[in-house]
Amino acid sequence: MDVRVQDAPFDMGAELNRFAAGVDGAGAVVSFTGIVRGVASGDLEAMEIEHYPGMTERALTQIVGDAVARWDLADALVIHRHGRLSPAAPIMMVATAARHRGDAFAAAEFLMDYLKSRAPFWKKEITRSGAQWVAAREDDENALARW
Amino acid sequence: MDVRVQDAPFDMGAELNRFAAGVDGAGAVVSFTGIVRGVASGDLEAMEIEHYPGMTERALTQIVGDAVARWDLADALVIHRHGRLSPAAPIMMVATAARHRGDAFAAAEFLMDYLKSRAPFWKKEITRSGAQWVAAREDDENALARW
Amino acid sequence: MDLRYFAWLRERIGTGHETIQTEAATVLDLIAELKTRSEAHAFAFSDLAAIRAAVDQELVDMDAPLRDAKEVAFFPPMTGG
Amino acid sequence: MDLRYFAWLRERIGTGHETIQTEAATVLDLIAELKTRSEAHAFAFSDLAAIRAAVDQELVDMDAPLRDAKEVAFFPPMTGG
Repeated sequence: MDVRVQDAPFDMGAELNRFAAGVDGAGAVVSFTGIVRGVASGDLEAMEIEHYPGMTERALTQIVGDAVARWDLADALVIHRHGRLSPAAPIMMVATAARHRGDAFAAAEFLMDYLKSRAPFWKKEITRSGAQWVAAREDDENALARW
Repeated sequence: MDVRVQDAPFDMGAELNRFAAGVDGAGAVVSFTGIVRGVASGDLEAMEIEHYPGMTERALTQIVGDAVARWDLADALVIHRHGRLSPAAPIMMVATAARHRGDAFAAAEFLMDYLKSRAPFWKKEITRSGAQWVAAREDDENALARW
Repeated sequence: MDLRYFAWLRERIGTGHETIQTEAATVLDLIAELKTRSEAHAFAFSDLAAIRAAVDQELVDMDAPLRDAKEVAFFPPMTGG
Repeated sequence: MDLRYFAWLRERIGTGHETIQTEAATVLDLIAELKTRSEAHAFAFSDLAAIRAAVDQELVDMDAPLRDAKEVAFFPPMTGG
């Protein structure tokens, strides 16, 4: 199990390979990567991600622990960046490994749902015309109800 | 959309990076990788994967087309190997990209469920004590009912 | 008509490909006819529940008509992924 | 007690950190007290539905007791991932 909160960029492909290489015996590996996408106005210059040092690591470790307790996982990984990110940069990724794909998929979705609404990160979109905090989506809060 | 059926090994991390680089505007990328795992007896020497050339590509293209029609996807990728594979080698991967993670996750699971039960691949486990065709899991057939 | 066999069906029959002349109207009719070709065929087709069929590379039910089918394939349930 | 503010709460209040003496019994009591500190505080805490709180780095409800809390944080709903 690995939780990393970092300012530095990461290479999602290299991370996926490293993760998969470490889970001998697990036939199913699922990854999710969140990427800085454009805004409707089309002029996104950067995404700034603020977080709550200390609580962030604590919350993510708790969420990963919950996933491990609930599904039969060989391993799980969470990486989340903070600071200033460029368009098309990976923001974060989760990866799960399990013997069967059902567990790997469910745990990855669970990790994402809880990470979205329970880990203390806040995104701010910087465009040429100004800066704006991203609003939480009601869908994201509602997604927790299924677990 | 890309469907590749190949004898050659592939680098899942490199494929994920290439896929993600091509889906500008999609914030969510999901991947599933199936890996040759050990057998209970612990002496797996190789996995041989037979397929039905022609029908394989046709079936996978149909499945990807169904996913694209059903979810709001920016792109989808399927790679599946055949021939003789070593333990811990990636067998196949699917990747999906979408604006929202719900679509990316659902489409990836759909692709996997249909690929498992509707694409003409057959696995044979080669151990020191002999060779055995992998039996289809009833769970895999049942998984289709949810779509 | 071209016949294709895969996985343990191929191994039991001893070949992955054969060409036959047939008037069989459905997949089931064809199987009944194939079972008379050899003991290997009869053995390979002994448990229909474990067999799937494709007509011209489309998965079909066992009672599917053959009409002008060019290629019929038999194989066990798929195990890819 | 250490107070931490994040995202637009931090911007509205004008600082991410302040230390106060308080006898507030619950998070809600603490907010009521903070709103009297300055116009910026009053503005930042004007819409409680848009605010989340953590006590000693655990997310809590607004009526949570503060007891011996060392650190209380306020922030908008999270938007990571």
